[in-house]
Amino acid sequence: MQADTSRITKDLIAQHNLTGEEYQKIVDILGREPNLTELGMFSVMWSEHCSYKSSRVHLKKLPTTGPRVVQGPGENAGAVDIGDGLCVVFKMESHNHPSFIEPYQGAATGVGGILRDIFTMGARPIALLDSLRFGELHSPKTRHLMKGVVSGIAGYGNCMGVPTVGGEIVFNDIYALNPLVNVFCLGLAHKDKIFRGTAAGVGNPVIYFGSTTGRDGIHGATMASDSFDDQSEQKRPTVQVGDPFTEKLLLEACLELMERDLLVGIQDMGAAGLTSSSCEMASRAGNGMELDLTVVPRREPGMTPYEIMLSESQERMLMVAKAGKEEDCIAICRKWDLDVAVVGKVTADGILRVKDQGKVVAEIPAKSLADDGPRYERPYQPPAYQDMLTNLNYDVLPDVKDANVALLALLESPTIASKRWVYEQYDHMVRTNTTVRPGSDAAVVRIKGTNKAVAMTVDCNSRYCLLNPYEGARLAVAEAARNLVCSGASPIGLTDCLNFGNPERPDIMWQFVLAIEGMKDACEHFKIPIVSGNVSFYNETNGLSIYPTPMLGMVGLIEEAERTMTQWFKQEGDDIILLGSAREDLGGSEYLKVMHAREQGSPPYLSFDTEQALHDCLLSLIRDGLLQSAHDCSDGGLTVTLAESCISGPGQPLGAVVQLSRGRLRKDAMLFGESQSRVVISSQSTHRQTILDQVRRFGVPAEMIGSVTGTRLTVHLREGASTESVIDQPVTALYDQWACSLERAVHHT
Amino acid sequence: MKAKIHVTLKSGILDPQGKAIEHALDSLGFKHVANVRVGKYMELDLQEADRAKAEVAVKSMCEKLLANTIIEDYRYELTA
Amino acid sequence: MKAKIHVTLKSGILDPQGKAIEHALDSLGFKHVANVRVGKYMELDLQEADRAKAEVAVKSMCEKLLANTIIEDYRYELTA
Amino acid sequence: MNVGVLVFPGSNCDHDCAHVLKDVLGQNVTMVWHKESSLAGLDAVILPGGFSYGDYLRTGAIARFSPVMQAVQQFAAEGKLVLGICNGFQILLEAGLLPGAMLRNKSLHFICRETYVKVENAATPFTNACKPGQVLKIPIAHADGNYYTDPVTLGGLQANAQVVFRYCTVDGKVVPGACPNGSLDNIAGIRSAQGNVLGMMPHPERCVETMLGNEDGRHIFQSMLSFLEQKKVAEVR
Ligand SMILES: Nc1ncnc2c1ncn2[C@@H]1O[C@H](COP(=O)(O)OP(=O)(O)O)[C@@H](O)[C@H]1O
Ligand SMILES: [Mg+2]
Repeated sequence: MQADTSRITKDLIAQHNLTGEEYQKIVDILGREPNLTELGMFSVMWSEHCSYKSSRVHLKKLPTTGPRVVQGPGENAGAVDIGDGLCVVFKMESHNHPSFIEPYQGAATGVGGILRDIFTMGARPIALLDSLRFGELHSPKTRHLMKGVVSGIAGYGNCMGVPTVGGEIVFNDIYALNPLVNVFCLGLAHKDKIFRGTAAGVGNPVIYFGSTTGRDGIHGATMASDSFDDQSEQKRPTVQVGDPFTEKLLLEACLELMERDLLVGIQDMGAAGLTSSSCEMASRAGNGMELDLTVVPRREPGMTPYEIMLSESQERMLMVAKAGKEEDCIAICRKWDLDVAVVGKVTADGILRVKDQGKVVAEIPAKSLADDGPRYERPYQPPAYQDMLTNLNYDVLPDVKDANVALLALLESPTIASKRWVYEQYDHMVRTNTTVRPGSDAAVVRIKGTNKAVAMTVDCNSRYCLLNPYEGARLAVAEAARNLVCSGASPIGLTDCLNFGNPERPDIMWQFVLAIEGMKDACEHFKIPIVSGNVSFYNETNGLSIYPTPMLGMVGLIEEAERTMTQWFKQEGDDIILLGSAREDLGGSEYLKVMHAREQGSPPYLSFDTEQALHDCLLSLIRDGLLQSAHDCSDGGLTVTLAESCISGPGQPLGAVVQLSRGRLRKDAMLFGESQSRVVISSQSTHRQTILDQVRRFGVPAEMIGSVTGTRLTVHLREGASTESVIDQPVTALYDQWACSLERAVHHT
Repeated sequence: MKAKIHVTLKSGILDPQGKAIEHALDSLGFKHVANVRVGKYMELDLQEADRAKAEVAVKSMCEKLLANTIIEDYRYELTA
Repeated sequence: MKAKIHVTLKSGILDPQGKAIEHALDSLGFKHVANVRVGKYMELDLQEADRAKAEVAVKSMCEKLLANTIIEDYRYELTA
Repeated sequence: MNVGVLVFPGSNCDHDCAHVLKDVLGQNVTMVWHKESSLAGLDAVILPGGFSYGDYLRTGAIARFSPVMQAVQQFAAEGKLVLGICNGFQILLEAGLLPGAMLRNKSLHFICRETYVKVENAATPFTNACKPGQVLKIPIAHADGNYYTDPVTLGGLQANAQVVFRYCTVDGKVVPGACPNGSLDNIAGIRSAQGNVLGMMPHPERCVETMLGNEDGRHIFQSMLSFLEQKKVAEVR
């Protein structure tokens, strides 16, 4: 062991975000004091980001199995069988903190990281989706962040030739100083050719390839496990710069390596770089590993072992080759102009042993680093203000006077307005699979060589989660599934990205625990396994937490790609039918926020059985070819859904005349409330009876509410014997408001 | 007054573009080239006769917009 | 020897990036700015002691690769 | 038709082009790695879209020096068909096989959307299946598609009917508002003086199948096929 030069002081331990007990545990494991390099390695591996120390005990509750699951959580990404010998491999990752510090590079490297997670599994990435949260666009800082993030995602994804086919964006000032950047990626692989991050086979060579190692991103993992304060901008040297060109070469090289019989295991160097990839691969195989840092390709002179082990330089990979195949591996890497070096070998003793210039500079049991990190059952308790949030006296809120005004205001709200300004910057067509482009409930890509298609959506209403984390998480699962079903797909798997505040605060932990419970119940009910995921804690700035945001990425399968459905009306004269029924669900609605500046109340009611019946019914209607369009009611309620059905298609907007009966509901609840389990469908009138009969068999409430006609959206509200026209707008006016307002807000014009 | 501004990547920050150009120059037969770094060069006219004021303005432009000081350094010259 | 190379759009060619920066500066309150032009600045090391030879090399790099002379001008300096 | 699809480091529409030609149109496709030096046996080559060399320095600037580009020069000189799409067009410009250069889009953004282009010359190997003035709907996806050339060259292009596509409205009006990127004269695609080299920014390979909702791109490939067919017939005679 190299003589220890720097003494490990209390300050050093604190700087590494380790507690006194955690440090003692390290000493116990090693049977001695660690040196600085070892301290650094423990610190990154035992960070919240890498060790899931606050979340692990709760994540275990989630359902992760099912007949289609090929790979559940624990690997770089999850995998789900789609038949024909194929599986889809998918995962979602956050890059929130780096994107706040440097929006372009932060978002770009976020895309780079999730892509590597997918292609290390042997899957070619075929789709990306992005889920974003920013403050309101009146702030110049927010506009700067948003422009940077969007062009960062575009810059990386476009260059890689992976289409960004969908996403979602919500604006709320709670995210002003802590934006969220979550990126979902899906790849396609042969079911029997999935690669895993394992260092099996004692004596096998360990090969480093990709980009060179520099000083960038040192301590990225610990940064992602830290809250922000006004000093954060000082943490800048940790910013990493992405090189999508090198990543594209890395992708092609990996897939070529995997096509040949050369590899035992492979893993990308993500957070905690060489440290995490080496110890995790060794630990999974129950082996050890010896690394020689002297031969690690590097960008800068004078790098210390500490820096090399902790660097988070992008576009790097570690593979364990079959003995004797190293030359073949090296040749393929060279063909793709990548740096490559044999940096070590697999050993039997379970120790990760790191050498530099012939001296051992770190010696740690791989399993202790990778898996024996601390685990906390952090205390949790609802915040004192929770009741204030949910108790909303509707009597003090006057009912809507002019619903036209409210509708236009909602369509203008950037959260609801068209996201075209964003997705036109993304190449969403490359690879020629995108059969439903951004702009419908879910994105759909066909699977070449089969009749199938895969639908994807990312969803989370974080306001619902704030008001009731359990219900909010259930609602997120239901909405995601409903978006898939509206596209004609059966949900087959889920990934999550759980963005929360500081887990050391009992109120935040309470949000987290309840959200997990909600996801668990919903996933069990709908039989949708969670196959991968990510937790991002410490999303707070100056003590203010973001809303709990358990972002979901859900994947569905369409067996016959021709039976794909989109959300917009298709043809003059078609019937408009509403499936599902309304309740007094104004709590947490976008309407309350936009028109009454309130984010209060109880989130909408959800019955699993009603929702499930709706899904079964809708899928059967779509598979029978009876529908022209299907669009679920979400943000903005029924009226916004109708408007979007009129204006969101690729052609000219279509008009509609609709009658609704108000029942005993408030007018605003009827028009803009966000009652769940509702879908607006349109169909040719020749199918009317067939549809209504089928719907009845599924026990789903249905009402024929109008027809597609003319150039205006007109909504009549019937109350007893009288009828009132509440909405009457030319669809072109609705379109202009909806289509252009995001761009106007971004450019502040 | 005219300002000439150079914005370059901080040393230690990855310059993928510079790397690609170096590679290309090498394969074009320029074998003795190393450390290619790429930055931005900007020129602008400033309607401001007072040198000190112009200097304050340009510095502030660089800090606020022209350079991303997280990853870039800048320098400028003023000429009449 | 070190080469410092400036590549700029030919005058008369619209520079949308320059325009955008001008606009952004204006909305940041820098009202007296005009004619913003954006170009590239490159630095490279050349293992060549002979100044004349170095000059020939750099000129040739610019002509062949570093500038597109349809739309761009270039100039360079050599320093020891 | 024996068609080669060139693969540069960073090409990313190479698979798409190969898919259309092979799986949809049933042609023989060879993927040609950029380090190869021969294009023997091919009737046509396609330089596909993507980000060759990451678009670093300038789009297409580095790729034009790939070894295969010498063979492409030769191939073009022999009158064989060369089609550059998007990044492929940019490479052809940098290589001097077509005149002009690309500037950043006026909006400075990458833009991915449907565009309409008017077939200004239907008597080319790439457009003979179109009617003169026909409007095609073909998507674009680029950040640097703002075509520029000097006035003299532009005059020459116009005089020789080398402008093959111009961005237009859905009903065929060539007006500034229909131009997505600021291109001079709404130019979306040009051919060489000899006529056998075409560069275009829109991506015809993205719209050849009903499943994708648009088949207008088929005209381009169909034209190449029938041109080669006729040539073969002529040679036999
Ligand atoms: N950040 C984004 N990137 C790409 N597409 C987006 C983004 N945000 C929204 N979209 C697209 O805009 C459409 C509307 O989004 P959204 O209102 O969130 O749909 P829903 O309410 O059905 O989930 C969807 O097709 C979505 O994919
Ligand atoms: Mg929806």
